[in-house]
Amino acid sequence: MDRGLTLDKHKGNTSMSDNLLQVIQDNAKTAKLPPGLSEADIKRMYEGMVMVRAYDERQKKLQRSGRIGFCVTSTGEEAVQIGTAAALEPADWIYPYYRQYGMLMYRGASLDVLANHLFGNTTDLAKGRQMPAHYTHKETNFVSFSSVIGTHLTHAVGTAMAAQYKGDDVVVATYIGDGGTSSNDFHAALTFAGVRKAPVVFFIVNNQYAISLPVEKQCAAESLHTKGAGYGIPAIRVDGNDIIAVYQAAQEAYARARRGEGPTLVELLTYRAGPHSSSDDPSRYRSQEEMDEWNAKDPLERCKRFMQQLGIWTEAYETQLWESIREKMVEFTNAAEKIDEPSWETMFDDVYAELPDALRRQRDELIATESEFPRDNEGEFPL
Amino acid sequence: MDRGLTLDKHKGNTSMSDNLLQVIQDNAKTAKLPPGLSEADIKRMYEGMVMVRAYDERQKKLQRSGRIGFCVTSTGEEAVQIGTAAALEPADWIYPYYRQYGMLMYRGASLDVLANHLFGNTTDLAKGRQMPAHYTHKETNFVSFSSVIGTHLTHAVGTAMAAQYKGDDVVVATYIGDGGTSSNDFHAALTFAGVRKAPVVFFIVNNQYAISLPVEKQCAAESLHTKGAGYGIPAIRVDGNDIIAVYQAAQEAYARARRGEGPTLVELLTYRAGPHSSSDDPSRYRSQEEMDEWNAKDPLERCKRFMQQLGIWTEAYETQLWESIREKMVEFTNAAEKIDEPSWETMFDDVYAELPDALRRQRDELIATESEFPRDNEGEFPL
Amino acid sequence: MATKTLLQGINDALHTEMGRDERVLIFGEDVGLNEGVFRATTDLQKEFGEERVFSTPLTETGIVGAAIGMAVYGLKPVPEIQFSDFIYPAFDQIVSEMAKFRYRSGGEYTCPMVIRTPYGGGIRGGLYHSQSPEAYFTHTPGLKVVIPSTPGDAKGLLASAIRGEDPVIFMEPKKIYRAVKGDVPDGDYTVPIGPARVAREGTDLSIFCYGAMVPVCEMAAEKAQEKDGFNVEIIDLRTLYPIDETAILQSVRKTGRALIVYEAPKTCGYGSEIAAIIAEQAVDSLEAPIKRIGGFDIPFPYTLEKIYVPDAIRVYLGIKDVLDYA
Amino acid sequence: MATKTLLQGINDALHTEMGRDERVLIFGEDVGLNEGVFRATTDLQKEFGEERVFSTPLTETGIVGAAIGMAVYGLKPVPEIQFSDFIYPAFDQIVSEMAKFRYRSGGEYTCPMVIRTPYGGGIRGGLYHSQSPEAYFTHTPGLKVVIPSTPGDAKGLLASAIRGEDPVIFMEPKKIYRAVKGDVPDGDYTVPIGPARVAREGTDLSIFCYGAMVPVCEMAAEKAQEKDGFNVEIIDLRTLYPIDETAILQSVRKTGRALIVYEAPKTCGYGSEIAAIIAEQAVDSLEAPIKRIGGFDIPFPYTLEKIYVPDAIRVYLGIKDVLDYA
Ligand SMILES: Cc1ncc(C[n+]2csc(CCOP(=O)(O)OP(=O)(O)O)c2C)c(N)n1
Ligand SMILES: Cc1ncc(C[n+]2csc(CCOP(=O)(O)OP(=O)(O)O)c2C)c(N)n1
Ligand SMILES: [Mg+2]
Ligand SMILES: [Mg+2]
Repeated sequence: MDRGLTLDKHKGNTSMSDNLLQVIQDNAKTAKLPPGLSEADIKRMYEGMVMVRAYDERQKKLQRSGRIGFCVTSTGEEAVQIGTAAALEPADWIYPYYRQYGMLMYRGASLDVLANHLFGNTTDLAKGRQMPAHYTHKETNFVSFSSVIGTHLTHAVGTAMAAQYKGDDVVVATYIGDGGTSSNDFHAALTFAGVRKAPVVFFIVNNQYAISLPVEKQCAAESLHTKGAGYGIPAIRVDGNDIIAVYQAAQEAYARARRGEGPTLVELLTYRAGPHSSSDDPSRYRSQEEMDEWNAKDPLERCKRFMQQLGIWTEAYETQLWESIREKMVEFTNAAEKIDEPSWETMFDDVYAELPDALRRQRDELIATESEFPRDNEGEFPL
Repeated sequence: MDRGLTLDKHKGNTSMSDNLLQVIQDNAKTAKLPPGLSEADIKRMYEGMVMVRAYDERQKKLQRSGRIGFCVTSTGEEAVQIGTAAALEPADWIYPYYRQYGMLMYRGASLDVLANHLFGNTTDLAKGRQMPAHYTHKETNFVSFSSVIGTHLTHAVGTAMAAQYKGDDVVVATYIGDGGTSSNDFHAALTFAGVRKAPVVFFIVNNQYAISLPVEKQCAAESLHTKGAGYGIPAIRVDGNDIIAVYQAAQEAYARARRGEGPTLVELLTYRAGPHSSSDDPSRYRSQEEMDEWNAKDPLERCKRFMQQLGIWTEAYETQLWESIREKMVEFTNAAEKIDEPSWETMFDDVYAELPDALRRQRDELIATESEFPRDNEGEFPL
Repeated sequence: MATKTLLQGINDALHTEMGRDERVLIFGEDVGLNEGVFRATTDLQKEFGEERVFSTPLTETGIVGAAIGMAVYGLKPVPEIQFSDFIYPAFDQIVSEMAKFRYRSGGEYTCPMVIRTPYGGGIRGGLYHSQSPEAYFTHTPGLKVVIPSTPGDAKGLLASAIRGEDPVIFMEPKKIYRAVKGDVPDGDYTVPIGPARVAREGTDLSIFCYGAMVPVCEMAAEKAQEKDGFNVEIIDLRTLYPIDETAILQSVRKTGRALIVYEAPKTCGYGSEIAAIIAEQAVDSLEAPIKRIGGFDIPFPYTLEKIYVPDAIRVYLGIKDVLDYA
Repeated sequence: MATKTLLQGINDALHTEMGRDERVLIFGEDVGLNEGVFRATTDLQKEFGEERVFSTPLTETGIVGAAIGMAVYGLKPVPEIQFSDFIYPAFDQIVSEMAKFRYRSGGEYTCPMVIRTPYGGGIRGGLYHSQSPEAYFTHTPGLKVVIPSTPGDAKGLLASAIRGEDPVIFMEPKKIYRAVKGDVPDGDYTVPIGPARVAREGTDLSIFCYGAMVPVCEMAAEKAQEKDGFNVEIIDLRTLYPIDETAILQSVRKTGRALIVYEAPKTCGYGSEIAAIIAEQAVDSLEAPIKRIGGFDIPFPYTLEKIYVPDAIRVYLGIKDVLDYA
C-alpha cells in the first residue's frame, strides 16, 4: 500500500475539540477509492475482519459446549485491529492486550497458532501456561500479554527506545482499553515516550466499558485523547468502526514515528458488542437499547456498505468468503483439541534460562513420587 | 479575609495557552490593594514568608555545623506555601510533601513542633522515626509525608471524598513537585478526583528541577497544567513567586471545591533556589547564570516591592521583623537540641494500635539483653 | 444461624458491618452495579446506595490510596482488589503508606481499613488469576494478614477486621468460595484476629495450613486415618500476622512432627516462617525433620494447575513421608 | 588489581561491561549528569554518551517497564532504582512482568536485565531510605537476587548478572559502599551467580549472612574468638536466589549450630528460608536450636537506627547464646 497519504488537517492535533476522523459515509450512494488504497487492499481488510468475526463465533461455540474453559471475543472491534494492522510493516512490533488477536491472523500467523493456544496444548506457543486470549507469536512480533492491565505500555516504549537506539526502522503499535488508561503504566509510558521521542503509537480502544464500568465513570475528561497534551504527545480521535479512518490515522501516526517525530496517541471510538468475556453477563449493567444503537454501526457492515459504494461487493463473494473461513475455523480447532496437554516436566522450563538445582529437585521429586497419580482440572473463571 | 473574589478570566481554564496569572507588577510605582485583601493580610503573608526564610537559614547552619544530620530548605518557594496557606480555612486539610513546612508555621504550629522534629528528639511528634523535613501536625491538619514521591496525592483525594461523604465543609490542599507529576499516584489521584468531583486542589510546585533533572526532561508537555484536561479537571498556571497571584488562584480553586464543583489543578511556576537538600550539589547540573536569573524574581523581594508600591513597608519594619524572627529560631532550636532522644522502648509503639505478643517479646528481649550497650549513630545522607 | 458458603459469609459480614457503622464504605472495580466479579458485594449497592458502595476506575493505586485517605480522615473503607494478582499496582501504597502511617506520624494519624482480595488457584486462571502473595504482606510490619477457611470464620474475622484499628489484608480463598459450606451466625458476630484454630485434633503429626489448603489437608488427614491409622492434627492458622506462636509450638510439642502446607511458591513463603519458628523454639521436640509442601518455585500454570496446587494426594504423601521417618 | 571500595567495584563493572557490549544501557533518576546520588555511575555518561547513560523522569514504573521492553527487544538494560525503598512503584513490573516474561511466552520472549538498587541502613535515612526488601524478590520465581559484600564480588557478580540471560535484582549494601575496601581485578572479571562464599572458616558455629551484615558478623566472630575462643564460620550467601543449599547444609553439618543474620524485619525474612532449609534437611545435625537475628518487626526508625540494625554487639551476643546451649 502507498504510504504517501498525510492527514494534514489532523496532523499534530492536540486540541480538545470533538473532531472525530471519519471517512466512510454510510448514507452515500457511491464512494471514491481513498488515496493510497487499492480495491484489493480494501477487500483484504474486509476479509481480515470477517476472519476475526468467524473466529469469535467459533470460540464462543467451543466455550459454550465446554470444549475450552474460557474465551475472550472482540466482536465490534474488528476495524480497530485490522485497520491498524494493515498500515504496519512486517518488521514493526505489536504490544497488544487481550482484544487484538485479530492482528495476529492478519499478519499471517497460521490459525493453529491461535487454536492451540485456546486449548493450552503441548504445541501452544505459551506452552499451556496462560489462559486463552494471551497469545504470543514472535514470528509476527506480536508480544505476549500478561493479564495485568497496562503493564505492556511501558514495554512498548522500551522496545521503541531500543529500536531507536539501534537505528532499526521499527515502529511499535500498542493498545489499551478505555479502562486501561487509568493504569499506572499508561501514565509512565506516555511520560517516557514524550521525553524520549520514542517511535511508538498508542491506540486507546475506547469500547465504552471496562467490564461493567462505563467510560464516563472511568475518567471525567471530555474525551480520552485529550490526555496526549499533558505529555506533549499529539493526539487524535477516530471513528474506530470506520476501518478506512482507522487505517489512515494509524498510517499517519506510524509515519510520524518513522520520521523521528515521536509518539502519537490515537483514540479509537468503538463498542464492545459482546460480553467482557465468556464469564460476563452485560445485561447486569447495560441496556439492550444501547447495544442495538451500536450494533447499527457494526464495522463489518459499514465496510461492506463502503465496498458496495465502490462497487466491489457481491452476495456471492460474501457467502463464499464466510463459508471458506468458517470451514477453516472448525478444521483448525478440531485439530488442536486432539493434541496432548503439556507434560508435567515442561512446567519447570523457562522460569530461568537454565534450570537451577533447587528447581530441578522439585521437578524430579514431583515426577518420582506423583506421576502415578494423574489429576483433572476443575474450577470456573468468573469474569 | 474576604472570599468574594473570583478570577473570572481564569475560571475553568483548561486550555494549553501560555497564560500565566500574575498580579504584582515589579516595575510599577504604586499599586492598589487587591480585592479581598487588607494591608494587614499582606503584611501577615510577608511575615510568613520571612519566617520560612529565616527557618531555612537556621536549618542550614545547624546542619553545616553537624548539629542536625540533614535538612531540606524551601528557599525561593515561600510564596507557594504562604500564598496557598493564607487562603485556607483552619478546618481544611493539607497533604504536603517535604517542601511545604512553611504552611505549618503559618497555620500556627509552635516553632518547637518544627525544631523538635529536626532533632528527632523525644518530643518530636514523629517520635524520631522520620528524617528531618517529614513533619506531622494533626492540630493544623498537616498530614505526615512518607518520603515516597506522589503517594500522598491519592490520600488527599480519599480525604476529600471522605469529607464530601460526611458533608463536612473541608477542602484539601495537596502539593506535588514537577518531578512528582510523573508518579503513579499523580495519575491515579487526578483520575479519582475527576470522576468523584472531590473537593481537592492539586498544586504543582514547578520549581524547575527534580534533584538534577530539569523539568523539560521530566515531561514533554508545553506546560504541566495541561495535564488537567485529560482528567476533566480545570487547570491554571500561576506565577508562583507572586504571592498575590498565588493567593488569588488558591482562593478561587478552594471556592470551586467548596461549591461542590470538584478539583482544580494549579501549576505554580517557581524555582528551587537552594540545593535539593543538604546533601546535594547543584553546581553539578545547573549554571550560576540560571540561578542569578531566578534570584532576581525572589518572592520575598517581589512582595516587598509590592508593599512599597502600597506604601506599607519601611526599613525599620524589615529590620525589626528579621531580628525578632531570627532570635526565635535560635531559641527554639537550641531548646530542642537539649531534649533527650526517644527511649528504645518507643521504637515498638505505633506499629499497631496494640503491641502484638511477638513484638512485645522482641522489645523485652532487646531491653533485657542490650540496654547495657548504648550505641552511636553513624552514616551520612547522600541526596 | 444459617448454612452458608464462604462467599455468603463474607457478604453477610459486609452487610452487617455496613448496617452497624456508617463509616464503612466499599469500593473497587465492578463492585457496585455488577456486585463484584465473584458477587461478593451482592445487594450492597442496592441496600446502601451509590455513596457507600461504588465501582471505581481501573487503578489499584487509586483504590488503595483513596481508601487510605479516607481512613486517615476517620472512615472505615473496605476496598476490594478484584484479584490478588492485581494488588501489585497498589503495593507501594500498601507497604509504604498503609502499613506505616501510624508509625511514621508518631500515632497522630491512623489507617484503619481492610483490603479484601481473592487469592489462590481453583478457577483455571493461569499465571495472573491464581497467585498467593500473602508472604509479601506478612513480611511487612504494620499490616495484619487474615485468611479464613470456613464460612463462619470468614464472617467473624472480616467483621473483626472492619471493627479494628489497624490496616488488614483480608485474603479470600477463591477456590473454596462456593465449595465450602458451614454455619454462619446471624447478625452481630466476630471472631478475634490472632488465635489459630484447631481444625482437627490429633497426636501423631501437626499440619499447619490456612485458607483453601485447610479442606485439602482435612481430606488427606481422613485418608491417612483410614488407610494408615495416623492421627493427624490440623492447625488452621487463620491470622497469619500476628502469628499465634503459642498454638504452633503447643501442637508441635505434642505431636513431635510438623508438616506445613501452602499454595504459594515454597521458597520464602509463609510456611518458611512457621518452619523457622519451630526450628528456633521447639527443635528439641522434633522427632522428624519438618516438611514443607508449597507451590513449586515457578509461575502459576494454566493447563497444569491441577498438578501445581497442593492437593489431598500430595498432602497425604507428605503425611506418610513425615510419619515414616524413624 | 587495585584496592577499591565496594562502590568503585560497582562502577568498575559498569564501565567494563559497557565497554564490552554495546547492548548495555544505564538509566534511572539522576544517574546521568549527576552520576547518581551515591555516584555509582561516575564518568559513565561522560564516557558513553547520553544515548547509553541517561537520567529519567521520576517514575520507577517507567524505568523498569521501559527496561523490560528494551530487554525483550534484545538490549541489556541496567536500570538503577535510587533507593530500594522506592522500588515499590515498580513492584508490579518486577513481579508480574520481568519475572514471568520468559515463562508466560513459552520462552519466545526473554528479559535479560539487571536492576541495581542500594538497600539497608547506614546513612540515617529513616523509614524510607533504609529498607531491606530482598525477601519480596526471593519469593518471586523468575528472579535472581544477588547481594555482594566485598568490592571484588560487587564487580564480579554484577558483571555476571549483566552477561546473564535472566532478570536480576542486584542489591547494593549502601552502609558499606565506601566503608569496605578490597582487591578488585582490572578489566574482564566475573564471579559466578549461585555459589556462596566462605568468608571465614570455623568449626563451632555457622553464621549465614549477606551484604552489610558480613563485616558486622566478621567483627563479632573475631570478638568471640578473642574473648571466648569460639571458632565461628561465616557463610556469605552472595546469591540469595538461586540458593546455594549445598554450602548451607555442608557448613551446618560441620558445625552443628546455625545463626542467621539479616537486617530486614525478622518475620518472613530471607533468614526464615535458611532456617527452614536447615530444619528440613539437616535438623538431625543440630546441636542447638537455630537462631535468627533480624531487624525487628517494625518500620525502620531514624534516631534509633543504631539500635535497630543488627551490629557486632548483637551478633556477638547471639553467637554466645547459640554456643552456650548445651
Ligand atoms: C491491574 C489489573 N486490574 C484489574 C484487572 C481485571 N480486569 C481485567 S479486564 C478489566 C477491564 C478492562 O477494561 P478496558 O481497559 O476498557 O478493556 P476492554 O476489556 O474493555 O477491552 C479488568 C478490570 C486486570 N486484569 N488488571
Ligand atoms: C518514588 C520515589 N522515587 C525517588 C525518590 C527520590 N527523590 C527524592 S526527591 C526527588 C525529586 C523530586 O523532585 P520534585 O518532585 O520536582 O520536587 P522538588 O524536590 O523539586 O521540590 C527524588 C527523585 C523518592 N523520594 N520517591
Ligand atoms: Mg473498554
Ligand atoms: Mg521540582
